[in-house]
Amino acid sequence: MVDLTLDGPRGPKPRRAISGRNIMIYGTLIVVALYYLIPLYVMVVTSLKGLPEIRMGNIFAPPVEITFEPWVKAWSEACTGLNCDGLQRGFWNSVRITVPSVIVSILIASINGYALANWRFKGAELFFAILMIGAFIPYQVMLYPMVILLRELGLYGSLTGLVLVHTVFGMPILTLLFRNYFATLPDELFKAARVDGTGFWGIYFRIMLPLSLPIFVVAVILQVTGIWNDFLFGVVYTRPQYYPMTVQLNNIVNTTTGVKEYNVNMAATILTGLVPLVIYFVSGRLFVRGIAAGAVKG
Amino acid sequence: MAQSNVSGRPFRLFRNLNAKIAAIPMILTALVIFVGFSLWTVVYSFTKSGLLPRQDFVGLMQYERLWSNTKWLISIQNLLIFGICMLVFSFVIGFVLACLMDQKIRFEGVFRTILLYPFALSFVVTGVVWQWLLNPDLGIQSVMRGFGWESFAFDPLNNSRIVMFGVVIAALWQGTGFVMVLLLAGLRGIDDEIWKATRIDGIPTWKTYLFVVVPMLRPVMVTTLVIVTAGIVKVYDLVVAQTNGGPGVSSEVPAKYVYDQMFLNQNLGQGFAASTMMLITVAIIIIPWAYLEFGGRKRG
Amino acid sequence: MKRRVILAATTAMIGCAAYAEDLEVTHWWTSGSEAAAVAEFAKAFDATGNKWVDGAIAGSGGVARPVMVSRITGGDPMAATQFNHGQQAQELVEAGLMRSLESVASADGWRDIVHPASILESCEIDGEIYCVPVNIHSQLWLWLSNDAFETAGVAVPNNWDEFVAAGPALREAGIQPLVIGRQPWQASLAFQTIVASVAGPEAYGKVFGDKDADVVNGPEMEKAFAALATAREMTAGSNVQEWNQATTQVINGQAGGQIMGDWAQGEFAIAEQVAGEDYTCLPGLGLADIVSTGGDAFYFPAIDDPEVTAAQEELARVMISPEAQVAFNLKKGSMPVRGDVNLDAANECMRKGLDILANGTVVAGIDQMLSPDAGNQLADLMVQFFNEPGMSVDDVKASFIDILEYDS
Amino acid sequence: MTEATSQPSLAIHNLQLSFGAVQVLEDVNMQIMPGEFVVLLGGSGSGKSTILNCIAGLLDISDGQIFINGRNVTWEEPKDRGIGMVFQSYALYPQMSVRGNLAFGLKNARLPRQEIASRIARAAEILQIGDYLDRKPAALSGGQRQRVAIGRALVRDVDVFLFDEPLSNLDAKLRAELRVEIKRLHETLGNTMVYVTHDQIEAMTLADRIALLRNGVIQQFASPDEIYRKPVNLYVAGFIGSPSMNFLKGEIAGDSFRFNGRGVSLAGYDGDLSDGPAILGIRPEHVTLSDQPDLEAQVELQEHMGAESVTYLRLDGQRFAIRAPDERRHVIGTTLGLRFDMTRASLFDPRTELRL
Repeated sequence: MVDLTLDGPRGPKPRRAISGRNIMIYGTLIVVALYYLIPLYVMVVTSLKGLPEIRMGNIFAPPVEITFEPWVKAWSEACTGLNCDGLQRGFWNSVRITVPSVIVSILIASINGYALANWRFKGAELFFAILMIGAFIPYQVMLYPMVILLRELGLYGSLTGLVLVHTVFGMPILTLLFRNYFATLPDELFKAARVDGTGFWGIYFRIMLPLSLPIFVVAVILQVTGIWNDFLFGVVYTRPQYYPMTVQLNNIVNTTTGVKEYNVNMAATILTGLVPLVIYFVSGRLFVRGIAAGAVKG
Repeated sequence: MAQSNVSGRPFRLFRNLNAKIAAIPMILTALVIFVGFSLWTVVYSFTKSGLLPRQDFVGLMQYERLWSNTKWLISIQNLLIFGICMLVFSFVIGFVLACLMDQKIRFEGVFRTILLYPFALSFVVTGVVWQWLLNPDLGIQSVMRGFGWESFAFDPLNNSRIVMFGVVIAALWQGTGFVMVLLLAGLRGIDDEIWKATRIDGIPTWKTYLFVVVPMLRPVMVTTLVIVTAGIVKVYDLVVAQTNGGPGVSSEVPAKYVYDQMFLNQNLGQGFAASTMMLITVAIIIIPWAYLEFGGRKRG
Repeated sequence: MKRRVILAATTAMIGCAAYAEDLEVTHWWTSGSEAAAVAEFAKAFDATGNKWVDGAIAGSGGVARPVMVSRITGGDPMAATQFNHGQQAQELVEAGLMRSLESVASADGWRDIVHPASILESCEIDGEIYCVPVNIHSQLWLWLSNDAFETAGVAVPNNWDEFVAAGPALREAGIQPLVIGRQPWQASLAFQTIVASVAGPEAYGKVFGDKDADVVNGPEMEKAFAALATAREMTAGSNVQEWNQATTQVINGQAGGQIMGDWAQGEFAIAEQVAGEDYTCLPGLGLADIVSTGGDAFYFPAIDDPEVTAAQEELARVMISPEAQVAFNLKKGSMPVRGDVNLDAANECMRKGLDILANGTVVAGIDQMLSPDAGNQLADLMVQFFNEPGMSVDDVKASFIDILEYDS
Repeated sequence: MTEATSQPSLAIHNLQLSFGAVQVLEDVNMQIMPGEFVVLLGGSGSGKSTILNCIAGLLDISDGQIFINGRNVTWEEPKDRGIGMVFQSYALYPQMSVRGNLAFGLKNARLPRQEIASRIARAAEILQIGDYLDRKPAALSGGQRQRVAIGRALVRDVDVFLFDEPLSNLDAKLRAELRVEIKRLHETLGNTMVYVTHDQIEAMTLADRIALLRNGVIQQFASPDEIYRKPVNLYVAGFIGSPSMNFLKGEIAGDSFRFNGRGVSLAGYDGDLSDGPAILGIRPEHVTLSDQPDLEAQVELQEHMGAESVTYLRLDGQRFAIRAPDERRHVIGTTLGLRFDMTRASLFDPRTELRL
């Protein structure tokens, strides 16, 4: 028997808050975070400055005299041709376009994903492969034939037509995400439901949907962002009474009355991006969870 | 044995009928929009359509013009530069950031939100902001010079040789956060026991990430690759907002070439020919891959 | 139908409130002076009891045109739309998507009113009028900042050669000698201006109209290409994108001059600058008394609704009426399409243009001579030239001949 | 083969299943009588779960017919087949309470409310899950979840129960407990049960008959006792039993088995034998130590399990196991004399691998 001496390390291992590792990790993250924040900072700061100050100072300097006039102007006074009522005119149109488009596109894509993951019928994979290829086709290529299709369907210029366009072009990526997500749900659950006498729609609405909150959050974020930010479809496939906010943004940013009103441009830019930004900030945690479920298992 | 009550084999089409009915929108989209429109585009690429599609066939004339057009050649070159840079940098940076975020750090939510918020903005906004930040008279260059670094020169948007890198910077700003989140989600999905095993084996963390974790991330990498590559091929708004193809034609990209030909030059035939080339390229790359990735899978 | 036209014609001048219609009019005039000019049309049209519904979409070609073409071919057309006349709208007309204005034009005698006649001819397809020309843009001008030259200590130049000579002095004073926005069409415009002025109107016509390669290789064009290279040197160091940003630099005295169409004048007017005092304008670069007859026109898509049709005719009449012509063109900085209007309010520069229009050489605009396709190829070529100091004049010449050959 | 008087509860005729070019099931035939407990036993990839899914209608078969209670259900929907099913991962609907899980199928079938309540009450009583009817599955332990899953099959009040490796996700102790409970349940209810497992103990203890599968083909379909005593081929013989059967390669000469120059008398073997090469199979528990040995071998390793011990020996360079119901310890390296109980041995043709 050897008598063990009780010196040497004991108790919890000492932890240093400032270790080389931590400095490296947080240092890198902070530098990167700054890089990401600078544009937002510049946008906000600029939107609060008056025009003379912008011309004088540098873009990173905080405003000497804070003014909200550019925001007011962007929201309610900036002109597009003869209409000088700013972005507010397009805001409700954007809502009217985004809400139905997001709902319809997600509904259809989730049903696609469900049918693909759980009801693999003959040929389903072929259509899915075509959709995947479709994800790579630039919208510009499809612009013209789409006009013809909508004309033949009698939907050209209507809100329904625009919803259809968003549904079609959002379908590939969304279907991919939903298909992957539903494939991660245990197959036995689906089988159990079938034995319990639930049909295609019953399983979808009563078993799958209640389990799919995370992926729906992801889909909503992606679609709200995409559709809210869309300019091309909104302007090409509808009439002026439905023009979304981005059309006014384009008009404000691309129109120059002598001097570019950078502050108004920036305020308009932030205002336009506000809805998707808020959705991101509110649901960021769910977003990561949903992504984890929808993209990780292929 | 009651062989008599053999029920007839149901008509193949009606098996899982509801699933097929539910898939009709997808089938129509795949066939009418993606296949149909593509074929339509290919057919009209052999015509001399101007402002409106016309069945005025001219053989390969549009293709001959296309491949002798410097703007198109520059577009392709730019897409290659942009694509390679985007793939390499967004994956490398996104992965490094995801690894850092995976170190059980404090304020993870804050960092994640900061890295992800640009993804909520449209390309138009990104283009405008970065055009501004990279403007030599207003942005980074003038500020650095203002601090006394007189020789500082960073002016990609006015230098035709490096303009694509200016575009890449903006695109990375917008897109890397999303790649990071996708990969982070993948990292979170990796079994803890793998980490325990490598700790006991004494494998350094970075090696674990590179040789153990990366291969395990294959599925999420595939999804990310699809999303990033699709974005690369389609890049248009960003370039229009940031450089509008300039200076000169040095930052033209294929999608913009297509659009410009169709609507600016009122030469649909030429636009369709360029579209067809893009379609063919995409198909050549994607079809074998899609077949391997999505086609061969069986129920076990 | 015929009866209704006559009825409409007789009531037009009184201002007919019987057909109160909302007409959607799309255009890409969104800059300050442009919007102000459009407002004049809207005001005049609203005064007839109808209503002008404004469908402005910023960004001339790239954004607005696909929207317009899509709306028209998609079967949901606007009531009227701006379009560059010339070859651009021809296909829409041939496809039967645009309505003829012949009945109005012949009833009101547009062929007698519109001056110069060529401006109306470009609206004519198979003997019928399809568009209303609303203004004449003389595109071939050099705008100079008097302030800038004063700062540099040299006299305000009277022509291109003096301007070139003053270049080094401007540089020394920290002033950008010449600004040309980086968009392709601006580079192309500079080239056209140089060809028409330096090589002369005759060569200009042969080059763009007849696509004569021999002339391109000839001595006149030699001079023009040399001037083009000089212009590139003088623009070196400038990164301005939009034309009106460039104009702003001239207004502020940051730049010596800009080659731009007469719409630049609208910007000077908004900045409350006075021609001759604050700025100087040189049509044809001060070398030749020429104006080109490009311009804007409105087309009217075919709509199967008699009330809309009547209102469209009403709008066409308003646009070409003397009152609206004067009001519109004063704001826009362009010249009216009819010679019989009183333009006392015109400033020095516009007067110069009007004089040339009356007495000097009128050359055709490039839109009337080249297809949009060739026109844009030319623009791409020129913007490339201006941005790449390494690109030689010979390269440009060779590519230019290719474009002309393709188009002929 | 079928007695005309009693109709099989479940009959499978010429079942075939292939995915593309891959043949998963090959001509599977099976008749299961009412009240019978049949276990489908096999390694992974043997096709046992696949057959169960085909019976349930969760997989579309390529060819063949399936009858349940004399009714051809080959193309019926799962819900119309009169089956209940229990899954390995329990497959409880996570968003519903236990009661909701039990009621879900019945509600789909539009049963009256009182009927549903009484069936749930009965199932809860049988399975002793009454205390947590209102909890969500996430709040239950593994064993409780599996009881609920069984309950879900139970309330359907069907004739045929299908179990797909129901105990695989549980720990050893729980597994043994629930095994007994399933046995008890079967005795109480008297239903037909088809049970898939890879665990031979479960198979031997539960089954009236075992169908042993390999590569989509039924190797043997017989009572556990027969499978244990008279395996039809080498594979079955090797699969059942732990440690597995010892095999000795040799030849039959007259009434003895010749092996490396030594002979073992075949007296007592049940079967017709002729001279030629053969493989002798003998289970470890059918070898005894003897002073008048058939063969001798050296001790290599011993495992003691309390009630019994397994001794691993080396016999002419080959490992040979014996099991004894005692705690006798042997020094490693000693030579032991072995005697075979030939009435319980098996002989196989080395070429066809079939029992002789």
